[in-house]
Parts: sequence; structure tokens; C-alpha cells
Amino acid sequence: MTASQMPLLSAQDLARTYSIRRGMAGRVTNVRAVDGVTLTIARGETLGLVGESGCGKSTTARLVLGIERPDEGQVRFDGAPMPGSGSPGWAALRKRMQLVFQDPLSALDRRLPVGLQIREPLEIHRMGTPAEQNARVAEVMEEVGLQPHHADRHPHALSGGQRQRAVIARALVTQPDLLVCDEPISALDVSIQAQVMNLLVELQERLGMGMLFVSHDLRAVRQISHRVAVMYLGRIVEEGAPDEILHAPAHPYSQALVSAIPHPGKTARRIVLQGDPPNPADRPPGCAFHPRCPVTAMRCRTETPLLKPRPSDGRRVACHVAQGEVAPGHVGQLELS
Amino acid sequence: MAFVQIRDMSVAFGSAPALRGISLSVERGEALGLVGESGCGKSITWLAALGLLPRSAKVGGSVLLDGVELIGASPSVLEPVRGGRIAMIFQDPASSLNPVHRIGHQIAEALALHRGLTGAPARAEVIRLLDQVGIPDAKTRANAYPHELSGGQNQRVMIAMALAGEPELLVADEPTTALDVTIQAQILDLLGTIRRDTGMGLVLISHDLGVVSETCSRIAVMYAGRIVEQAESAAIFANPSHPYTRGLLGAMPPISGPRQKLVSIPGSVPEASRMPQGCAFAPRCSEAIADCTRVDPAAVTVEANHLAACIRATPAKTGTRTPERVLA
Amino acid sequence: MAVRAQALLAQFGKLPVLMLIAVTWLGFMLAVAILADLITPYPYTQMDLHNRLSSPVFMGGDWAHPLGTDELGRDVLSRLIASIRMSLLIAFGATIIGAVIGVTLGFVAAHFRGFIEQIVLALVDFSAAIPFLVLALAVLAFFGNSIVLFVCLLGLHAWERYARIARGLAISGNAQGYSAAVHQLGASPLRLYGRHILPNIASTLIVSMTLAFPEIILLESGLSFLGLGVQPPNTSLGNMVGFGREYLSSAPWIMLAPAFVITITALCISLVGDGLRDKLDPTLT
Amino acid sequence: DDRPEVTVAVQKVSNSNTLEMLSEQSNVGARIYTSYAEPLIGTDWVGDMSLKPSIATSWNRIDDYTIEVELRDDVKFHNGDLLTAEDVAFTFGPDRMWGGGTIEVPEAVIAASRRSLPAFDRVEILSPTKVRFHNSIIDPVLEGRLASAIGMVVNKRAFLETGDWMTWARMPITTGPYRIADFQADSVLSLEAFDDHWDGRPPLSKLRFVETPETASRINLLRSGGADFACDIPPDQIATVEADSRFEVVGGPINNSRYTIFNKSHPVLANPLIRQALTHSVDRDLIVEALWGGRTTVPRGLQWEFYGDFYIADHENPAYDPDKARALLAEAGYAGEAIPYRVLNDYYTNQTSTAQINTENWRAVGLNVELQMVENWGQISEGEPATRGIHDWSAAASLPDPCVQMPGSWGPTSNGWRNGQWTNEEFGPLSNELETSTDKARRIAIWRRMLQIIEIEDPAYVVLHRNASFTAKRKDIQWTAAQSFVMDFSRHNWGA
Amino acid sequence: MLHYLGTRLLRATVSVVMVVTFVFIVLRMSGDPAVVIMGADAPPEAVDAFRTAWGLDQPIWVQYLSFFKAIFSGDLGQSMRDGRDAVAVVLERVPSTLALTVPAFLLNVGIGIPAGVYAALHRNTAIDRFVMVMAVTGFAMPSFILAMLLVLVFSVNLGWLPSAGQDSWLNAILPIVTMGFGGAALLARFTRSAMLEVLGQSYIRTASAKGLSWSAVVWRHALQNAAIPTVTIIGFMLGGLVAGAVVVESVFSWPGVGRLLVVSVSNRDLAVVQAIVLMIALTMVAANFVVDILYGLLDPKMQSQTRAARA
Ligand SMILES: Nc1ncnc2c1ncn2[C@@H]1O[C@H](COP(=O)(O)OP(=O)(O)OP(=O)(O)O)[C@@H](O)[C@H]1O
Ligand SMILES: Nc1ncnc2c1ncn2[C@@H]1O[C@H](COP(=O)(O)OP(=O)(O)OP(=O)(O)O)[C@@H](O)[C@H]1O
Ligand SMILES: [Mg+2]
Ligand SMILES: [Mg+2]
Repeated sequence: MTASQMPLLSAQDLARTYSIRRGMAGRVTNVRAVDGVTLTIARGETLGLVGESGCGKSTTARLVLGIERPDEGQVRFDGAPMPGSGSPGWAALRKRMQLVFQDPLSALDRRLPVGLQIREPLEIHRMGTPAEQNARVAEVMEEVGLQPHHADRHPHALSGGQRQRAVIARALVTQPDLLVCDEPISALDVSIQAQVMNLLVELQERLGMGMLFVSHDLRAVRQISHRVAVMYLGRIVEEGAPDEILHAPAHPYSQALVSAIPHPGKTARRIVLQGDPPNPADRPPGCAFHPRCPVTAMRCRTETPLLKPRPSDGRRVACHVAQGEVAPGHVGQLELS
Repeated sequence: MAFVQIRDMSVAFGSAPALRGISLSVERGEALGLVGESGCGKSITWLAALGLLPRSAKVGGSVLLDGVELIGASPSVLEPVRGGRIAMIFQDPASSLNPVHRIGHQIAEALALHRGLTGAPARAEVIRLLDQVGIPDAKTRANAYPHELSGGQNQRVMIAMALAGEPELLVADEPTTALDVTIQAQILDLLGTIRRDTGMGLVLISHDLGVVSETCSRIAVMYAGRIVEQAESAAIFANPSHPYTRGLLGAMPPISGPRQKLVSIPGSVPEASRMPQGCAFAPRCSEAIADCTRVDPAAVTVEANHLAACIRATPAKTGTRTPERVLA
Repeated sequence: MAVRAQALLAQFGKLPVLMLIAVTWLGFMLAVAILADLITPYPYTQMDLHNRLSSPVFMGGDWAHPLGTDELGRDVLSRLIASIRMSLLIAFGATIIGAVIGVTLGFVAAHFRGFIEQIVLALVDFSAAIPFLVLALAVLAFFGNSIVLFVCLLGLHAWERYARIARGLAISGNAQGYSAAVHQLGASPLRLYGRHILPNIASTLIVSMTLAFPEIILLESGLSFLGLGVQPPNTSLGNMVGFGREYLSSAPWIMLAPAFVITITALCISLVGDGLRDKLDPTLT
Repeated sequence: DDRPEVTVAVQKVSNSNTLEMLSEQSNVGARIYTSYAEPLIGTDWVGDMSLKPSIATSWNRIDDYTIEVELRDDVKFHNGDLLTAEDVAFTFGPDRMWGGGTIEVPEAVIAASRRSLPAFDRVEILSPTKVRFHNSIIDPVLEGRLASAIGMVVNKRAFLETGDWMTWARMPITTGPYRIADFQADSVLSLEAFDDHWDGRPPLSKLRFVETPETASRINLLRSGGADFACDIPPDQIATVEADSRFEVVGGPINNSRYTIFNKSHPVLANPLIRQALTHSVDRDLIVEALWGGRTTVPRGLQWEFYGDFYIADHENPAYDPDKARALLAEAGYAGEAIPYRVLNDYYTNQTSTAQINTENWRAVGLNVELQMVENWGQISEGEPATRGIHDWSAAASLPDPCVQMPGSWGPTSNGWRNGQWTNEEFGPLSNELETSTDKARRIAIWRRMLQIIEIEDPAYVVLHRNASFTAKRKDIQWTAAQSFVMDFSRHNWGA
Repeated sequence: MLHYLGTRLLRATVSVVMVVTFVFIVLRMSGDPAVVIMGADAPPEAVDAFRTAWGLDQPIWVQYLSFFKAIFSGDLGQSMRDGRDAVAVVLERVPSTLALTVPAFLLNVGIGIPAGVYAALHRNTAIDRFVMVMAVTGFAMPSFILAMLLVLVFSVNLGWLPSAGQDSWLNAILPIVTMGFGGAALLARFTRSAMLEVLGQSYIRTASAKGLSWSAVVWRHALQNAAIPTVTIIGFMLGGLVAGAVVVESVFSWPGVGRLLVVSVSNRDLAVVQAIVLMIALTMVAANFVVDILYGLLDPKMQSQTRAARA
């Protein structure tokens, strides 16, 4: 790799554990929200991160942005390690990496006109004179397709799509190198989802930022990403090109995910996963997916599979069965009932 | 006569109309999908039917349940209907469950009201219901408070509560938006199973055509307080006759094939208080013609059992009479 | 600015009748306070000992003293005007001081949590456990009869309530999206709390300020009752009521005029407070 | 028992929470103690305030230093004990007054005893009904001192049995016409008739003093039938009470005068011209007329008619003369420097109003007097002497001779003199001479000169008016108010 | 639990120490107790003797330290006025204070809460308006005025009730009504808004949708939720119960703790004031505790608060 090919962002073995105290009794439980995640994002590349609720996607996003410190592992941005949260170096980095939130309404201060909020990063990082800031705000608003008069509106006076555009404009106003979108469309209406996805694709192509796109909607991820990583309970269980994963998912969880995509006129049966969504505070031993996995084998219960290229086609997947290391079992469902 | 017959129902909050004349019917055992953008009035329709809107809402029209009028009915008529004959699953489970009561208690309340179950039998039934909706370890979970459960679990508690009264019709208001795909699949599956087993009717409210299409045999598309298209599921996808329906379908990212720019519907739903002249969709419609801003189009029969309220929709050549389910 | 003013005016026109009356009354009180020196018929300390306890017009007095005179022959109307000014000053001042201190400490607690939060909470408990009498005594004893200090003291009285509210709301505000968003933009705590959280919790604060307002007027009158309130020759509504109580049966006008003003003003303020809660929320307009 | 029960609403029952007059030396105490306790020598409270026989049937000066007292032999204590000379000696003995006896006496009590009986030597028991009081110096008014509240005779046996001074002080065993039935601090003192009283059955079966701090509450209590008497009625309320024909207000001026005093240590007040200006701008007549409804009088300086030969009838108060005050200020070169005036909130009746009137009058002549409301006497005397300016005071005399009141308050041994409040080279020696001289003519001359100095030439204070005490009562009760705070509920002052 | 209790206790201790220190400083620095108690005319020797007797002649910090040491050994000292044990002096008054405050508190709750609920349920009707106007009036009227008006009407004019004193239970009625009115007004206001808030929640709609009658919805679903914020206010009231009666006790000459506080403060009777203040502080602590427990009972979230604040 030459210098320019060096990934914009690389994360190595990130892990993050939260302690939560339950009630006045004060029993402390540890929640391992992220458990050894490694990922890289190049300039101009979009990485899609999918997985069900609570699997650690947002935590990964926060770790990658340096909003939180990983307990283990390291994040390197532009080749340099991430400075500690709150330090001057960290604050300065904020203008180079930005976050787009899931729910635009709650990510915006409902008491300030959006124009002022879009401008805020410039004020915080003292970028330019007030006049220049105004010009930049106007420019970025146009970029995301907001009209100048929208600047004076309060968030609630904008439509969902316009709100998310405002959030994106706020993220883009400092011309960041990395944009992390944490479920930017799941709170939106179908027709607005399309608007926002179009916008993100277009902006990313035009501005060439690196982008981490977090979602649980595989359809949307396919629409946007160059590469997709599937997460389950704090780990990446599969990684590959969107169409590969969507059409030939290797990991049983990915398979369930893909089969669950609702589709007009669909005929294929979906794989309905049994049991509860996993509880990160009570992580099963071995492969974390094994209690819900339709093809669990004995080994899955004891040995955690590693994310590595599959011998057959080089797909990176963390599954003993997909790797062909063991034969698929059929005991999973019986055990649960 | 249909099991539930809504005729020309309108709802207004102050001077802002939220529903502008809706006619809809649901047969026994039928699964009807109700789709449309956020705020188009999907929830209101059924809240109004059951008399659950705040007093400030002005409700007009008629809702007949087996021929009994519900609009303006006395509490003694409405109370047995609510939860007993027509049950509702609300949109936002976390805030729709009382935070200070155990979920088992909340379900048991419905059992006591509609099935006269109390004490141990009620408790057994609560556990059976929770089990049925797929809450593991139902015995202990029955004693949990809503905040101790995840969003998905609360959603399933809502479903169990709705099922407790053994309703003849279940109105499920976006039962899966709060959930991720795998759990959504579980829930849809469950609803299908119950329907098959008990012959319960289902109204599935959603804004996701994909979700509705998998569950329902008939779909009604709503826009700005009106039903703009109504047909069998397959027909909607095969032959969407209203530009809004087409917009909804186009906005869905394809699952295969080349990736291209999605066709989004520009603009947003008009505010209730500032409804445009003519067709409410006209300002956003790429196919609008001059007449669209003048005439509010009536529904026309595009083909058998397929109605669309668009000025450009061509009526079926076969001169079928307007079916019973008239659109306003 | 002009647009704002116009908008305000337009809003005023839309107020319900009750609110309109309340706002008008408060505006009137404010005008009286500001113009006190111009509209007062006599200096409020001017005595006319030959003309003590003369009745107001509506009880058969003459127009020289429309509201009668007090036990030292001072014009009740003039004293009422001076009292309105003093009481508004005290109530406004104290409310604002209490709110500023309370909100600041509440934010500090919410921001740092842990040890510092416990310290602030201990201060809150402390302030709640100190009988107000002792606190009043402290100021009177240490700083003497100074209005500024008196206002500060009354401000101190209610700070803990704001601290509690501000802390609670800031903690939940911190957990909200907008605050996380602003934080990750690299904003300083000052910006976060000053520019974002404060405006977001303002309506709750303002409502509790409108509740504190009559409370402070009452508190002051309670102190006057105990002889620790606003001290002669100054006067305040509470002070007039406190000193006038002995004349309740012989010269009720001394006390009833200020009591009436207190009650009506409190009523109007709480009406306005309830209205403000709705008006202040941009999502509701 | 068909005798009436009577309830008296008072502002305060006892400041000190005790009923022992050695620790309760206050106007408040004066009101209650005569009902349950008696000094050896009585006072004709509702009459001319002259001394009269009580437990003592007679008292005679043996010499300048000694008084022999003859006791009744039929006086019973409330516990049934017969009073003997032993009890009298004990009353004035170390156990109760001086310390060093078997029981520990609070320092404050000892100090109070010393002050009240400055040169007391001892009591000599001659027989069970005869004692002699020995003084170490000549004291022209020793009889008067024996008649004062501190001389209330106590029961030796009961005292020693109680064993603790403070416990005793809350429930003393004495000889008065009523016996203490119940005393709750800051609340109520209930007395009941002591039918074995030497003077015969008292007229009331029960007598209660109920503490009612609020004036309005006292009046309301009276009006609603909850009380038969309401004390400490401000003049302004008299009309209110009397508006109801069932009630009347009795009482009037008492031998207590209100005056306002100046601190010579204050840099501005050091100049006598300025103090004179202050005295000339006080409008006493207006105050008496307006605030007191003319129900009290302005004394001629700090002296009372009952001083007899010592009453300087031609002594004049500084006249109310604003022009003269202005002239004095101009002469003094006064330029508006602030003079602090510390005022308690109606510690004295009408105090705040009076202070406001005076301040306005002072302002009118150009004196910049700053009213500072304070909360207790400690705060009045707080700070460096130079920071204190003006404050209010009152003076009372119980003896027909100025030799106690004036030297005690203003002489070289007084607190004020010692802390620089007011000193005067000429006044000091005169004051000493007034106290010890036996030459009456000389003493009268000295007294005249002293008044001239302290009130006119180098004013230490300005006299305002005599205090008045007003008591509201049921009209149908025949009862006379005393010229003091004392309330006489003996059978001589009660008729139905 | 232990951790929670520990923090709680530590904090309470810190606040109590602060309170005690503050009171000490204020009382000591604002007027010499010797002069205040002995009076202006007392000879300097007597005043000095008093100072020595009570240790007032020692440096202030020595007094402070020895005072604290005594407190920790459970000795609050004696009243400087009459030498009695400060705690005994205060405890003697507690029953009469409670005799007023407890019924007044019950009145607050018994009138305030139903009135607030009723007003909320009949929002914007004449009844609602009436309740709220009464509430604000009650809230805005100085209690001594109310007290005096009550006395004028019921004692002086009608002669139904005694106007002051403590002779029978009849005496307690007017003070209790006076104190009850203001508190009830406050509670009514808060309860109404809490109730309105709750009635707007989705779970109320869910309860109706279940088929519950409106009264069942209100009783079983709304009230408990509305009680949660109301309990906070009640907590404040509980804490202020003891000291809150100063004015009313004065008007009705009711010898309670409030009066004692006034008298002791003006006499600078440190030990008694401290005993009262300590009692108030402890009531506060206890009231906070009660409120917490009530919270726990009313709001299950409090029992198991998982503050997984999602930043
Ligand atoms: N600050 C925190 N304290 C304690 N636990 C936390 C915290 N943040 C996250 N968790 C827990 O860590 C796990 C992963 O959370 P995360 O928010 O990363 O999930 P997610 O994949 O983004 O889910 P979603 O799709 O619902 O947003 C969850 O179980 C969550 O409860
Ligand atoms: N209580 C109310 N007061 C005023 N307007 C209301 C009220 N409830 C609903 N509305 C308005 O009525 C319209 C229809 O609301 P409804 O809840 O039926 O939408 P929906 O189609 O269910 O949308 P979503 O998909 O977001 O649930 C919306 O514009 C909404 O703002
Ligand atoms: Mg997330
Ligand atoms: Mg809805």
C-alpha cells in the first residue's frame, strides 16, 4: 500500500464493556457490547454495518469516532492513533469525522433554527469569519438539497427528509474525511428513506469521503455500500461485497437476516429464528449465535469461530459450519423447546 | 354485510381535517393492509372507530360493527367492543404499556373484562398468551414491568394483550416498526398463525409495502386522509394505478439487479390545515395535469376489486357496477 | 428584532381573554413599578400625623388620599406604589438569582456526576434543611438592612429547587440525541449547557419561576410578620401587610390594598406561567 | 367554688422561662409575680405606690445601716409551712442570692442580686418573727429595695429539697394569694387560689396568664371570650376594643419614660451642638398626640412627680424648634454626615413609628439619620463604640429619689459611662455625691445641675414621653390598673 | 443497596454538619447571647459572668469544636435561657406541633389531591376553574391574613371556635384549617398538572382500548402514575412540617416548635436552636427516605433503575 492507499480509518480488535448497576441493590453486570471488532475504511469507500438491534453497531460507531475509548484495541485515523476523548487533539479531529444520527428530530436541538445548527460546527472549530461561515452554510445546504429559507425553520417545521438533510448538512459543513451514519434512515418514512439514500450515495461519490453506514436494513445497505459487515452480539460474523452477502449469505445469521427481508410477491419461506434476541450481558459460550442457529453443531457451543476467509471462495465469515469445519447439526431448535 | 363497515368517516382536530371521508370494510377473517406515509391518518381511522380519540377530535360518518353503529355510541356499547370484539395493538409499545403495572396484570385485566377469568386460571392464560407470542420464560416475565423488557418484547406483550380478549378483528398498528428484521419476521409469522388458527380478521397498518404484501390479501393505500387505491395485494404490485402507490413501490431499494438512483417521491405530505385544491397528491405528482389541481378525483374501478382515486386512472372497460366497497 | 416584536404583538392578539387580562395586569404592575416616582401622589415616607388612619374614598374618605392613610398618616396609595416597586424588585431579583445559582449548580452536578454531584446534592439538602428564619437572620445580622442583600437572601432560599430541576432535566437532556450530537461536534460544556440544554429546559424553569414569584412575595411578608423583612423606612407589599395586620379591624385598607395586589398578581403570574409553558415550546405553536 | 376564673392574655409570660424574680427582672415578670409571691414590704400598686405592710407588719431604721423588720406570725407558704425568720434570712442568703451556699447559683443571679442590693451585708435573726437587715453603706432607699420583686420571700425547706436553682426558679414555693398550679414555658402560667393566704381568701378561683404574642390575637381572644384581660394594648387599638361596649381599656402613664440616647464616641455625635440640634428637632407633643392619642404625658426631663422634693418643677425639655436646630447645625459645621440609629422592632410600644417620625423630623432640619432596624439588644451594642450612634431606651424609677435611677444609668459606674457612651467631667463627681450625700438641700441642688448638664448642655439623650401601659378588660369587672406593669389581683382590687 | 445507603447516609451527614455549622456561625455572630439574654441594663460583671458560665469567652473555634464534640457524644447542651436540656425543651413542644401539622398535612393531602384530580378530569369546566382560582388564592394569601380572617369570622363574630390558646381540641381547628388551606392549594395545582400529563399518555388510551370503563382507567391506571410527581411535592411538605408552622403558631399562640424556634433565635439560645434545626434536618432526611420508598412502591423503574444512558 502506498501512503494514499493507507486506509483512512482502521480499527483493530476493538472491545468495549459496559458495567451496569441494576437497581438499588447495586448488582453490577458487565455488558460486552463490542467484542473484538476489526475493520478498515478507505477514502471514498462505504462500509455497511448490519446486524440486529443491540448487537453493538452504535457502540462500534462511537469507538470508531473516538467518542468513547475502547477497552481493548486501537483506532487509527489517517495513520495516527485516536487521541483521548475531550483532549484538544480529539476536539480538533471532530471537524474531520462526523456523525449522522438515526433520529434526525432528536439529534437536532428543537429550539434552534436549523441554519444556526448547521453553522455550529464552524463556530466550535472557529472556521472562517462569520461571513465565510454564512457562505459555507448556504453552500452546504444547497449541496444537501435544502432551500435557503429552510435555514430559519425550527426542526419540527421541516419534513423528516429535510430534517435528515439538515443533520447531514451539519455533518458535512466542516468537509469531513469520514462520515459515520448510524441508522440514518430507519426512523424515516419509506419515501423519505429513498431521498436520503440517494443523497448519501451522491454526496459520497462527489466528495469522496470514507463512510461507515450502520443499519439493520440489508436492502438499504446494499443500495449504499461498497462492502458489508454483518455483526452479531458484538462481533463481525461475515464480511463481503453487498451482492455476495445478499444473494449467497454464508453465515446462518446472515441467511436469516436476508430471508427476513420483506419482499412483495415473495414466495421463499423465511427463516424464522427461534428464541430471544441475544443478551450481551449473558453471552453464550462458543459461537454466540449457537442457541438460535438452525445448524448448530457441538463445536459451536464451545469454540468461538474466527472471522477468516472461507476456503471455498475467500468470503470472510466466522462460522464453523460455513467454513466447512463441521457438518451442520439440527439440534438447535430441539434444545430450545 | 361486511363485519366492519366504515362509511364516509371524517376526523378533524380543530379546523384541521385529518381524515377526509374514508370508506372501508373488513370481512370476517380477512387480512387487510393499510399503507401510507406517516401522518396520512392510518392510526386515526381505527382510533376514531373505537372512540379512542381525545374529545377535541370531531368525528363524522359511520362505523358499523355487525350492523351496530359505533360512532357516538354510549360507553356501554363501546366498552365490550374494545378489546373484546376489536382489539388494537398500538404503534409505540413502550409508551402504550402502563409503566407502573406488571405486564401480567395488564394482560389479566383484559382477560377479566372479556373472558371473566380471574385468579389462577387468568394467570395460566396470561402465561399461555405470553408463551404464544414467543416470550421465553413467560412465568417469570409475567411479573416484569414494561421497562424491564426490550422494545420487541413489549411489542409482543401488546400483541398478547390484544389477543387476550379473543377478538374477532385485530388492528395491528405498525406492529413491527420498532423491531429489527429478524424479530419482525417472527411477529408476522405469529400473526399469520393465529389468524389461520382462530379465523380472526386482521388489519395491518404499516408504511412498508413489503411487510404488508407478505401478510395481507387486500391492501388499501392512504394518502392525506383519503384512501387513494385499494385492491388485492397482487394487483397492487402488478398494476399500481395511483401515482402515489407507484412512488411507494419505487422508493423501495431493489434487492437485486443493478443499483440505480431510487425514485423518491419529492416533497412531503401537505399539512392538514393547508390541504391543496383538487387532488392532495397533485403537488408531488410527476404526472399531474392541470385538472389535478382543480378536481378532487373520485375513485374509479380500474379492474375488478381494484379502485383508484386518480384522475388519470382508466376505468375498467368491462362495465362492472361499482362494488360495495365504495371509495369516497 | 422588529419582526420579533411584531410577532409578539400578533401573539398577544391571539391570547385567550383570561391570559390577556393577566398579561395586562402584570404589564400595569410593571409600569407602576417603573414609573413609581412619577405617579406617586406623595413621597411614600411623608407623614401627616394629624391625618392618621383616614379612610379611603370608597369608605367615605376624600380624594386627597384615595386609598386612605396609614398609622403615621402616610398616603396608602403612595406607599402601595412604592411597595409594588420594591416587591417586584425583590421577587424578580430573588427569582432570577435563585434560578441562576440553582441552574448553574444543577448543571455542574449533571455534568460531572459522581463526587461533585453528591456535593451539590448535599448543598441542596443543606439549603432545604435550614429553617428560613435562620437564613434570614443571618443576612440581616451580617449585612444589615440592605435591599440588595435581602434580595440575594431570598434568591438563596429557592435555589435548591432550581438545582434539582436543572440537574434532573440536564441529565435527561444529556441522554438525548441533540446533546450527544453537539458533544460529538466537539462543543465545550459551556456551549452545550448554555446554548442547547438551557433553552430546552427553559419552559419548565420558567413555570417554576412563576410559581416561585408569589412564593417569594409571601415569604417576604412572612418575614415582615416576624420583623425580619424589608425594614422601615422602606416598604414592600409584605411589609405593608405585616405592619397593617394590627389594623385589620380598625383600618383594614392599610392591609387589604397590598393583600389584594399580592393575590391578584400571584393569580396573574400563575396564569401566565401556565400559558407560557405552551407558548414557549416552538413545537406546539 | 363560685369564685370566677380569670384569664389574662399577655404578650409574654416570662422572658427567662422562670418565675423567680432574681432571674426574671423584667416588666413582664412584674406583671405576674405579685399574684403568687410577696416581698416583705408591700406596695400600694393601685394607689399612690407607697409602701405598706405585708409579710412585714412594721419596719424601722435602727441606724443608717440597719433596718429591723417585724414579721407576721400567720403567713403560710403554698406548701403549708409557716413562714419564719429563717425563711426570710434564707431568701436573702447565699443559697438563693449570693452563691457559695449549698446550692449553685447562676452567675447572672448573683450579679442581679448585687445590683439590686448593692451594699447588702446580712440578715440577722432576732426571733422567729423579727429580723434585722444590715447594709455596709448608707442606703436611703433600702426599704424600697426590700419591697422590690427580688425580695419575694421563698420557702427554705422547699428550696433545699428542690436542690437545683433552675428547677426551683420554675416552680418557686412562695406566699402570695395564688399558688402556681402549672407553668409551661412560653405558653401559660396557671395559678389557683391559695385559700390559706394570710390576707384572706383571694377573689379568684383560678388565674391564668396566657402567652399571646400577637396584639390582634390578644384582642381577639378578649373579644371572643377566651380571655378577660388583654395586656399590652397599643394606643391605636384602644378604639377598636372600646368599639364593643362590653370592653374597656384601662391604664395610662406609668413611672417609666421613653428616651432616645446619643453615643458621644461617635465622631459626629461627639459635638454637643449636633446633639442639641437633635434634641431640638424632636416633636414630643406631636408623638404623644398622634401615636398615643394624648393618653400619656411628656415628663419634665428624666424625673417623675413622685420624686417629691427632688422633682425640679421648672426643668424644661429642649423645645421643638427646627430653626434653632438648623442654626446649631450650621454652627457645628455639620455637612450631612450619616448618623446611625439602631432601632428594635417595637420592643417598646410604638417604637418603630416613633423612630420614623423622629427620623423624618431630623431629616427636615438637615440631619442625616439612618434608620437601622436590628433584632436584639446585642446588636444594638455591637461593634466599635465609634460605629454606634443613636438608640432607644427607657428609664424607670421605683423610689422617690433620683439617686438610683440617674447614677445607675448615667453615672461613672454605669455601663454607658464605662464604655464611652457618655461621659462628662462635671457630671461624674456630682453623680457620686448624689448617691452618698445625706445633705438633702445639697442633693437637690446637685440634681438640678445634673439634669441641666445631661439634658441641655451636653445632651446624652432626649426624653420623649412617659410610657403608658394599657390593659383591655371586660367592663363588668371592677378592677383598677396600677401605675406600673404590675397587675393586682388581690381581694382589695377586685369587686364584682 | 449498601452502596446506595452509604452514599445517602454520608450525604445526609455532610448536610447536617453544614447546617449545624451554619447555624452556629449565624447565631454566634449576630448578637452576643450574653447581652441578648441578660438584657441591655445588665451590669458588665453579670454579662461577663454569663459568658464565662456558658463558655462564650473562649475563642469562637474552641466553642465550635467543643460544641461539635458534645453533639457527637449525644449532648446538645442546655438552653441558655433556663438551663434545661435543649432536647427536652424541644421534645416538650413536639406533640403540640404535631397536633397541628399532622392533621394539617392530612388535610393538604385529603383536599389537595382529590381537588387536583377532580379538576384535571373536568378540565376547562367551571369546576376546574373554580378549583384553580381557589388554589392560587390559597397559595397567594399570606397565612397570617387567612388566620386573622378566620378568627374574625369564627371566633369573634360567630363565637363558634376559640381564637387562641391550647385548651381543647377545638383550639386546633382554626390553625389546622389555616395551614391546611395553603398546602392543599399547592398540592391541588401540582396534582392537576400531573394528572393532565398522565391522562395524555398512550397507556391511558391502551387501557381504554382494552375495554375498561373510564372510571376504572382513572383509578387503576392514571392515579398511580400521577402520584409519582405528586409524591415529590409531598416530600417537600413533609420536610417542612416541623418548621413550617412559625407564623400560624404565633397568630394562634400555639406553643409549638415553630414558636420555640422564633423565641430561641431571638434569644440566641444556641443549644435549643441547634436541637430544632437538627430535628428539622433529620425530618428532611427521613422525608427524603420516605419519598424514595414511596417512589419505589409507585414507580417500578426506581426499583431497578438501569441507567444505560445511550450517549
Ligand atoms: N452506555 C452504555 N452503558 C451500558 N450499556 C450499554 C451502553 N451503550 C450500549 N450498551 C449496551 O451495549 C449493547 C450494544 O449497544 P449498541 O447501542 O451498540 O447496539 P446497536 O447495535 O447500535 O443497537 P440498535 O440497533 O438498537 O441501535 C446493548 O446491549 C446496549 O444495551
Ligand atoms: N390528538 C391529535 N391532535 C391533533 N392532531 C392529531 C392528533 N392525533 C393525530 N393527529 C394528526 O392526524 C394526522 C393523522 O395521524 P395518524 O396518527 O393517523 O397518522 P398515521 O398514518 O398513523 O402515521 P404514522 O405512520 O406516523 O403512525 C396526523 O397529521 C396527525 O398529526
Ligand atoms: Mg444503535
Ligand atoms: Mg400511526
